Amino acid sequence: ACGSDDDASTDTTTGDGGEGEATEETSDISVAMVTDVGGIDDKSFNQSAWEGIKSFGEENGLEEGDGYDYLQSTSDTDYNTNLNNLVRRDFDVVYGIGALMKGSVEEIASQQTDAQFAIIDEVVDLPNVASVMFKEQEGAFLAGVAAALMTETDKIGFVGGMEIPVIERFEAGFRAGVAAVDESIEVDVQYTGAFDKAELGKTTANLMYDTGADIVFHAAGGTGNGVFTEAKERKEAGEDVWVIGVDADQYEEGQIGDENVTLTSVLKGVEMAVVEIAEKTLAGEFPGGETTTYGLAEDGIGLADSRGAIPEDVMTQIEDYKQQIVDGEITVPETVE
Amino acid sequence: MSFLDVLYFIIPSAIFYAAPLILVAIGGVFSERSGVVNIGLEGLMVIGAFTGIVFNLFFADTFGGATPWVALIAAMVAALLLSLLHAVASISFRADQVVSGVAINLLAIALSLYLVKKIFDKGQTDFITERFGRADVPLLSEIPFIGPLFFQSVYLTSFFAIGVAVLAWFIIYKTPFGLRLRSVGEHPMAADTMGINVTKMRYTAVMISGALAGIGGAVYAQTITSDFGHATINGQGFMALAAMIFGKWHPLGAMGAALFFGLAQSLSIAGSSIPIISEIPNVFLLILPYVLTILALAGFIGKANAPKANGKPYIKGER
Amino acid sequence: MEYVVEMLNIRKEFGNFVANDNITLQLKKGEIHALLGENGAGKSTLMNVLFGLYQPEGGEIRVHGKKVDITNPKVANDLGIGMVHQHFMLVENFSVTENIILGSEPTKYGVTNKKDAAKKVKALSEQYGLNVDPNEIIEDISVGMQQRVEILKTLYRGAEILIFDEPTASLTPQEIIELTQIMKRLIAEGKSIILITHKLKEIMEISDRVTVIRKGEGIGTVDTSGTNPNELASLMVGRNVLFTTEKGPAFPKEEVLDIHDLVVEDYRGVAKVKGLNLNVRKGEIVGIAGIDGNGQSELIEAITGLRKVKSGTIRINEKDVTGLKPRKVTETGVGHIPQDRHKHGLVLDFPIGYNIALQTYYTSPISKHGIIDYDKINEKAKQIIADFDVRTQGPHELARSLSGGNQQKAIIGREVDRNPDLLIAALPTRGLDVGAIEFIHSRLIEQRDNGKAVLLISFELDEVMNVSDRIAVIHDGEIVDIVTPETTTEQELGLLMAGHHIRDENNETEKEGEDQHVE
Amino acid sequence: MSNRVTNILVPLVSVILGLLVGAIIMLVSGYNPITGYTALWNGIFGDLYTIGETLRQITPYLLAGLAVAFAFRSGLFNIGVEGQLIVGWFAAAYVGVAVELPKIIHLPLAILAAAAAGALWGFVPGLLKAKFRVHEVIVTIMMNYIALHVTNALIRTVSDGGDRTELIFTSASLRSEFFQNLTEFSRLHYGILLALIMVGVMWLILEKTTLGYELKAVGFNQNASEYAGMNVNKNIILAMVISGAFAGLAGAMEALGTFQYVSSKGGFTGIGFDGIAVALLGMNTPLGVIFGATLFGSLKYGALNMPNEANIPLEIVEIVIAVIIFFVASGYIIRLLLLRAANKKKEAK
Ligand SMILES: Nc1ncnc2c1ncn2[C@@H]1O[C@H](COP(=O)(O)OP(=O)(O)OP(=O)(O)O)[C@@H](O)[C@H]1O
Ligand SMILES: Nc1ncnc2c1ncn2[C@@H]1O[C@H](COP(=O)(O)OP(=O)(O)OP(=O)(O)O)[C@@H](O)[C@H]1O
Ligand SMILES: [Mg+2]
Ligand SMILES: [Mg+2]
Repeated sequence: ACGSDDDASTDTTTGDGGEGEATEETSDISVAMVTDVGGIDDKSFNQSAWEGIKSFGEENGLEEGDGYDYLQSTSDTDYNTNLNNLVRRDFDVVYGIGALMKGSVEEIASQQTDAQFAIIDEVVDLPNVASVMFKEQEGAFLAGVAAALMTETDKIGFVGGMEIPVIERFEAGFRAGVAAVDESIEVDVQYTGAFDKAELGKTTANLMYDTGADIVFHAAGGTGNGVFTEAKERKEAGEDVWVIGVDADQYEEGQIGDENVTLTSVLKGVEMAVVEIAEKTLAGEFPGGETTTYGLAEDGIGLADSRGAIPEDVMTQIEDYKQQIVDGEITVPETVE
Repeated sequence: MSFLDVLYFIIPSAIFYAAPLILVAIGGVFSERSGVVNIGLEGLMVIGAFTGIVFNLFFADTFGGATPWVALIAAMVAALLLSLLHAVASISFRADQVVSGVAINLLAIALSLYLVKKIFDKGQTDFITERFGRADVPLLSEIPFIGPLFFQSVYLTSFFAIGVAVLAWFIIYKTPFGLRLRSVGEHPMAADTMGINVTKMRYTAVMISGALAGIGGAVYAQTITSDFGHATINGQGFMALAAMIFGKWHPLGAMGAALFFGLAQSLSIAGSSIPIISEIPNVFLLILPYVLTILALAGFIGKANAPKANGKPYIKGER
Repeated sequence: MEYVVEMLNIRKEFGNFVANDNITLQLKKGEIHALLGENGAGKSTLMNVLFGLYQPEGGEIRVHGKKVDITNPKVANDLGIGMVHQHFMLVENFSVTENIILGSEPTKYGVTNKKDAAKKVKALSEQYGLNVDPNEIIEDISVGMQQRVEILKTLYRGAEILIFDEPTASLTPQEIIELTQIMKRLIAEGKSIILITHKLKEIMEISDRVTVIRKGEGIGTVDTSGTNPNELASLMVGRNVLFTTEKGPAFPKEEVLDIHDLVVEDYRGVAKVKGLNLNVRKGEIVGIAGIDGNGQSELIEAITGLRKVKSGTIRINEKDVTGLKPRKVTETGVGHIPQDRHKHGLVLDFPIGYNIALQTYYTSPISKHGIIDYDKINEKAKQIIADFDVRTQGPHELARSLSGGNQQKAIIGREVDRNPDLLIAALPTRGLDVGAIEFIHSRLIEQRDNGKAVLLISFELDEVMNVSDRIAVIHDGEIVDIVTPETTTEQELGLLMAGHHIRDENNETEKEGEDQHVE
Repeated sequence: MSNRVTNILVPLVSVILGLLVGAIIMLVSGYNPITGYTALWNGIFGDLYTIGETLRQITPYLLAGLAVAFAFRSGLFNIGVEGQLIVGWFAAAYVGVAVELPKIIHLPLAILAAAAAGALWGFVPGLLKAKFRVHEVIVTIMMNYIALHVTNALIRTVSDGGDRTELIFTSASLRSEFFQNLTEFSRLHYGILLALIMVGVMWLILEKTTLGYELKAVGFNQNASEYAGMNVNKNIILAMVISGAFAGLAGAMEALGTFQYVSSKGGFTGIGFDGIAVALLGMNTPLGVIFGATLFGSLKYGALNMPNEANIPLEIVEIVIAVIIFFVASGYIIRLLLLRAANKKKEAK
């Protein structure tokens, strides 16, 4: 791996020495990641990233700890330290998971020019950083199509966490998907201003279902927990309501007894992206300085198995849209105009 | 949305939002009425939420539909035990009560997350399967107007919270225990000369606050989040503290304040569905509940009178 | 003769300090037994031992001849011992009844039975002629009334032995007379009383025997009939003393304070000062005599800028100070010894030195350009502590831990040292022992002799008569008459204070001051 | 035993007891406390880098602690430090990105902006307390949420819908090449000096100025303060404003030192709330705040190394911190025990 014991003497200016050295031990590389405040079990991208790291590690017979590992951050001041700690432990690739880590990856990567980094959901323009972006809007588009085809009330809800670009990509794609099916379907969009206020998610979903929506797509992290709770309660009371999950397959969250309120989930292939970078590095082709964008075409974005909630004929229509996007016939907008 | 629709949405949502706050704020009323400041409410809620969820997960098979209720008892006991720590510090050890409360808050979240990691080997628990359900109250829900406002698809826990508020009012203002409790918070030395055991009263009060805060936390977690993680309880304890002060340390006042917070909160959510209001930038709706609270407070001229001996350790013979 | 209570060789220590050293006090059944001593002599401590608030380090207590161990006030209550404390033990926002039943509440199905309790209180109050309304809230009733509630508390619990710790310190003359009658009635009912007071006159009037303590040590017990005030005073301080205030004639000069048609409202918006006129000249002491609650507090607060003036004018040294902020008033040359030393007079958690600088901390030489020099504060404090005989370990001691008398001396030192043209002294000797009172009186007279004006507010006729050059009697917010001590009598003052002029003296039933708010 | 000695011993004993409790918990749950504490130690003092980072972590705690302590000394409980810090953070970052000026103007301007924003956020509860007697605890809690949402919206506006601002111009940065070279590229910045100066400022205000005298007097007894001619309302407002300014400066530390930008926040930073603990650990005195912030900052920062080096959940350190605070609060009992121990020793002699 890369020497970091002598990092005091490392030049701060960006050099591009990163790539060459990494290939020293091609047969055996180690990988580690820094989570954001969510932790490796946030049922979201931290979790999928960790699953990626783990599966790569296990596949290559690595030990947890030396071969692969993660560090959790308790606040955004911790990112730098955690990244640094992993670099010092000589991991060959250190992943920063989440857009919030951009600043820290940038900073550490420009100091530790011998180390290799990867960042998810943001672009860091440095030769020793591999950037991964997702076209969330494409997945959200399909979710919008599914919702529009499935709704019986012609009203659909979208609950966002904070008004930040990632979430707005979800909103934009979702709206576009719905509109592609039927312009007249109303999409009720609400931002709760937080990713951790389940009571707001619940009350917002309550209002949406009350005012006639029967499907709610959430891109709101922990706030989305409240959306699920509300839907489950309604399902129990006999209402036919649905939730579309986000980031990971949220089927489990929707389970009540034998029923389930999860229509489908928009999947973000963080796991796959993480593994791909690791494998490339293993092969001596660490994609430093590059930005890999995963969309429907790359299978980096998609819809989760609906487990029968979405009937076959609807699935075919969704597939159809998917194909059009992959073929470039439809370009999904990234922002709401 | 028509005005009536807005009302039918806002009122039940307010009650739903307020329920856990009411319980916790009343816990605070007991503690502070006895003269012990309790800003550890947040931490006590955390322990309650944690215990409630963990208990629920482990015993859902044993207790079935009754699990959430039994979990409340577990949460109550756990938070009560933690509140004892606050009691020992602030009553027996004459600690600064604010400091001790801060310690309780830090300890609760650290301890419960530590335990979650130990037990589940991850940062949050699984989802519970047995939750508090909503139901229509038979007969009452049929009443026009009143029915949909208060009795249709409601949580039993909301009635429970309101019941606790009324019961607390009764205990504090109608029973000898309440009289003694208040006397200890106003003038402990006077109470002492009347043969009242100040220490015992204060311990009891702090333990009641722990019990209620624990229940409040467990109600919150089992009706709203369905799991427990680092962000499950984040600030509700402080909102309860605010409700208690806003309500002038009176159980029904605290209930009113909590309902007011709920009202403001659901108003801000309903706002975006009301045509004209939805034109306003979202941030104004987001801050609406807090601004409303401040305005309401400034409008309620006349200061809130805290119990006189609140926050002061009782030392025999000191003047 | 049977002793109901015997405290034998009691010793009480606070840390290294011995507050009670080998004190013996024996109370006979049916007597009023006075306990006398200087401020800080250990009287309250001894009584708190008897009441179970403190545990003695030595000695024993017998009740009806039986040795007892009074571990807490509940035990004392059960033994029939009740205490009316120096600082009232009342919950201010509770009703009279609630205060009385606290700790032994009657219940009905677990609910406090306030109705029955109130009836019982009412009955008890009538039995002893206390005239207390069970439903009033404590903070709304006068100090005298509050004291009766304290007495009722002990009677309600069936006390046979009553301890009164300085009960008359904060009462008006009328209330003192009534209290004396109440005590006599209690004795007639077979109760026994221990009475702490600094007023030798009272001791001579109503006690049967006197126990004197000095600096924590028991000096002995004498029969009241066989002693006199001078002997008691000498026993108390341990040397021969004659407590009389030397005072020469006054030579009043130009006017310092001129109040014209002043109207002031209390916090509820009720007028308490109603068109008052008054002037005070250099070189004289004007005493304001009156029953508590007749507008004295509002008057002082209006003069000193602490309270808004509704109408009328206040001039000091010819300058209109109406509505000025307290600091502006102070700077025109006003000193103010406030009525409540704990509420207004001192920051109890500040060192006594800081407190002595409370009015001058921002002026040169203590402060320059907003920078404060604590060395200068301490210098000043040391000087005042020495000049005014404030007994304290030094300027760094917290004001809280000084005795009331010494706290008062510090306040007086602070105000007098600034040499104000007008010194307002409100109840300056409340709760102090005779020595301290004498000291304070002589300082007030000294101010006058230095050509300064002094406005003295007092509820005690003695004080007003001894110290003032002119006496303005206040009643219902107005000065009803101005008299001189040489030409008036206590009787006449009493009547004026009650609002009658000599002409309509038959009209005595008017009840004044009872529903007044006491600050 | 003299008072001064116990005053120093109490926190020391508390720290030891706290670590002891932590060790027991580690033992019970199957970790090796020695490994754990070694990791903690290395996380704090391991090398120059960690020392630099520890100091950096201490910096905002110093200021947040001062903010809480200052209000406390004036009889006010400022739970709003969090919100004041957030607006300060934003203000500093905004000034940092909005204009480019010579450093000598730019940096002070950004710092002042932070202080002013925090002061404004403190002014509101101060004014409401002074004018309407509204309890500052409720208002400051509400102001925290308002700060959070408002700054998020402002960040969106200034970053064209993004979730963070650009990096500030170096002319507004507190970063120090000297410190970075000294500490192997830690983020230690000149803010620590500013924070220490502010400790001195608070001490000066409280102990050397008439304003400080007034603030303390008002904190203890408003009636007596009014009697002494102080403007109680002015002092209440001023206390909150100064407290808010300290909190705003804590925000400046993050904006101009640690992060160089401000990003949308999903929740509170926690620094403001931790400031309460810091202040109380330090008995609300300026010097005490240094102790509190050092302890708090070191442990919090060092904790990160526990999962890294020893695979122990870092919550253990939070538990230790809570226990330490608990014991410091219970100083009375520790004093009593110390006194007894000392007496026994004397007797034995
Ligand atoms: N709680 C206490 N702790 C320490 N010392 C005390 C305490 N209470 C009283 N003392 C000491 O005991 C002495 C006697 O106090 P005490 O209150 O009995 O005086 P007193 O005779 O009642 O005075 P006064 O006439 O002013 O009421 C005081 O000088 C004081 O130093
Ligand atoms: N808790 C205490 N700690 C130390 N000393 C005390 C304490 N309580 C009382 N004292 C001491 O007791 C003495 C007398 O107290 P006491 O309250 O009886 O005074 P006082 O002159 O009657 O005061 P007041 O004017 O308040 O009635 C004082 O010298 C004071 O130092
Ligand atoms: Mg006394
Ligand atoms: Mg006295």
